[in-house]
Amino acid sequence: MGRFKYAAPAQFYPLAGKMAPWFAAAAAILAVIGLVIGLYLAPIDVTQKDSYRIIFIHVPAAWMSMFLYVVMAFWGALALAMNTRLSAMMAQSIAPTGALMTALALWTGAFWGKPTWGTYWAWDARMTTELILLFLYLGIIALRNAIDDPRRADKACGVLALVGVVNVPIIYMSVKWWNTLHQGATIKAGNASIAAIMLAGMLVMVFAFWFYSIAVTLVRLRTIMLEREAGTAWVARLAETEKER
Amino acid sequence: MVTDSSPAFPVKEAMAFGDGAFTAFAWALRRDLRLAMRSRAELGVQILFYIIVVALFPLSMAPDRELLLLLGPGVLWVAALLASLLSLPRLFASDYADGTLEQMALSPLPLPALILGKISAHWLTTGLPVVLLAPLLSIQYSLESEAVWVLMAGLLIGTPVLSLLGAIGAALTLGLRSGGGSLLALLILPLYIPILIFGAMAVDVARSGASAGAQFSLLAAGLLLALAGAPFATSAAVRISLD
Amino acid sequence: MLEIQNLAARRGYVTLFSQVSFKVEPGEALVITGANGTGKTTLLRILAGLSHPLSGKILWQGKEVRAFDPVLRNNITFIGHAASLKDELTAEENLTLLVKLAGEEVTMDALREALREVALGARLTVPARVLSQGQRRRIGLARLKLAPRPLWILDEPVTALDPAGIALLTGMMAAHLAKGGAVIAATHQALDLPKGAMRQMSFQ
Amino acid sequence: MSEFFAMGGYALFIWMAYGMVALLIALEIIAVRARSKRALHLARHSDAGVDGNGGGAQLKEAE
Repeated sequence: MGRFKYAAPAQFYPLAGKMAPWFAAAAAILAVIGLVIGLYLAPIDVTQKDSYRIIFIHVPAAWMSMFLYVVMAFWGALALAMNTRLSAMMAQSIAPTGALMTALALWTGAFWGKPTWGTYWAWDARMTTELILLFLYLGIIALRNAIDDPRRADKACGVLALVGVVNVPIIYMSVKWWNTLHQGATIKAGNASIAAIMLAGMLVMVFAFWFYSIAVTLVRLRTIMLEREAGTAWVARLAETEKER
Repeated sequence: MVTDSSPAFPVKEAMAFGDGAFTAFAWALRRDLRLAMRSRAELGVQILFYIIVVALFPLSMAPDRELLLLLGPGVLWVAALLASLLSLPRLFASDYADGTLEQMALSPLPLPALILGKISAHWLTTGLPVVLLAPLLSIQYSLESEAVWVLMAGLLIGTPVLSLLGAIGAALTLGLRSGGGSLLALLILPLYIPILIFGAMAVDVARSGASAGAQFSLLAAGLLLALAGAPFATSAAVRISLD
Repeated sequence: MLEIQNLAARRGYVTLFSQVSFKVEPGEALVITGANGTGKTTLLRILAGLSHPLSGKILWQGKEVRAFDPVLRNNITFIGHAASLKDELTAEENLTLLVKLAGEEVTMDALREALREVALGARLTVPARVLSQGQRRRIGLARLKLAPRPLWILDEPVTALDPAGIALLTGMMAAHLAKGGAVIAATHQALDLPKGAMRQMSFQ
Repeated sequence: MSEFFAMGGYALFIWMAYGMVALLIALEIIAVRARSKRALHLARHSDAGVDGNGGGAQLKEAE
């Protein structure tokens, strides 16, 4: 078990380096296709006309914000249970992108809400949970920066992410219950029947966002490895080879 | 050389999971209550904080009855959250500083039980006063009497959850220099939101004549979940902070 | 009793020590010296099960153990730099708490007797904050007496003790070793323990 | 082309949304690349510890 702990970062560094460009390229291609479909090909919606086109970035960002939080909690749990540094670094590299996706979901949701509901913020159950999720992300990033020793930071953020992942569904339920009690069912923004082309556009964009997240997380992971393992031999060797290129 | 098994020391096999638990709980509860009594002034300050925060809100708006009635439960609940949050560093900070927390983590007694004892002492000294003061402070918001009972019941079930969840945050942020207080608030307040929602909602529902049974059962479920999980999460966090 | 194999530890980004291996048998005292910052305290905290090593194994009676293992918590008394006392409580209350925390039941008489033996007889009911550093350390010695454990791990046990205190400590250690106990201590002052029983190691 | 940008009168909302997504993603890419360059530079000139798992002091028997 001891060997595995050391080898993992050194072995995974070049592997991540190879994978990242492929994911980035795939994300770029899919994004272009998605934008063409979303902004150009897809017909206007019967009730919302063109304003619904924001769905092509709002939904992918919202899904990614939730998905990345669960993935981060998973890697954090693995780091806690197995005491492996690689999974802890993986969790650390996901947090900023997850927070970014949450912020994008909120921003795009607001600009979609204005033409549809007449206000930028409507305390809708999903949007409120998204806001609380942003606080959870920022809490983990703040805790990470507040702790100097990287190993303690890994474990502390692992525990916090696990506590958070248990609470996200509870928060969503409570906000939904609270929302329906006080406001009655708000009109569902996306309940217009989704035409096939629109669904295709959205799915393409979801994959684009997903591949983008993987690419940027892998690059950040390599950076974190360099920062953490600055003293080790494999990093010193690598620094030499990097210089020639 | 002396033989390997040293007769002079009673061979203590590792304690079975449960049996040390009650002694640990009682040890921590009695100890923390005695410590709290020794620094009574500090307790007084925190309760005064709760009273002042509750009194501030009416001053921020026109004191008409209808508005205050609507606002009362929410204000009392938010003030309870802040009072609990304010007193959380006290839970571990001094034990961490003087080395007693280290001895607790190294004790054969189970750490989660010790922590549950400390959390209970924290609730008795901060949560319970909030519950007992609620009727007095509700007068400022002219809440009807049965609404006050529902508010108190909600606080009685909800405030222990605040202490339990808060303990996790307090343990995670042990010994951190940068803004320990505000970091703790950022970490823990999102987790308090369901308790705030159901607690305040219970009073609204009760005032509109319906029964707040659903809200109470959810608060109770939250309490059970927190009781089952928080002591273990906190002891893991304490061990991480001591590393 | 306790064996260490190829232990390495890291503080933040710097590796403090590595390839540390040794054994401690009943009746033996291992004294660890070394300049400040070489990792003595970190090593002792790992041995006591308070912290995880970067790599390496710790064996208790031949069985591998991890940090906070119940076996370690039942058989080791660890006294760190801090005297682990509450300032608001009296010497008597503090000692009662520490002994109960160690899972021992002790009568008040035995407790007062132990306090007298460490020359704290007159200081029973005064808050610990009033006691001097040396007196606070002596409460730790009384605890060693009242909660016997096979292995003592002491970090700079001699600090703040006056000559009488040091004599008391070394006397207790000698008795402990004679009974088949073991001691691991990090210190700078020389401890006059029976030559045969003491081994010294230092960080270079 | 201009009616494409008009987006049926919702130009403000659509381009504010899409614009922010493009902006933040661009910023994140720039930030990650900058951090990566700095980390690489740091690695090349770092003297933190000799070898990650072999460095540090040794414990020697001193008679």
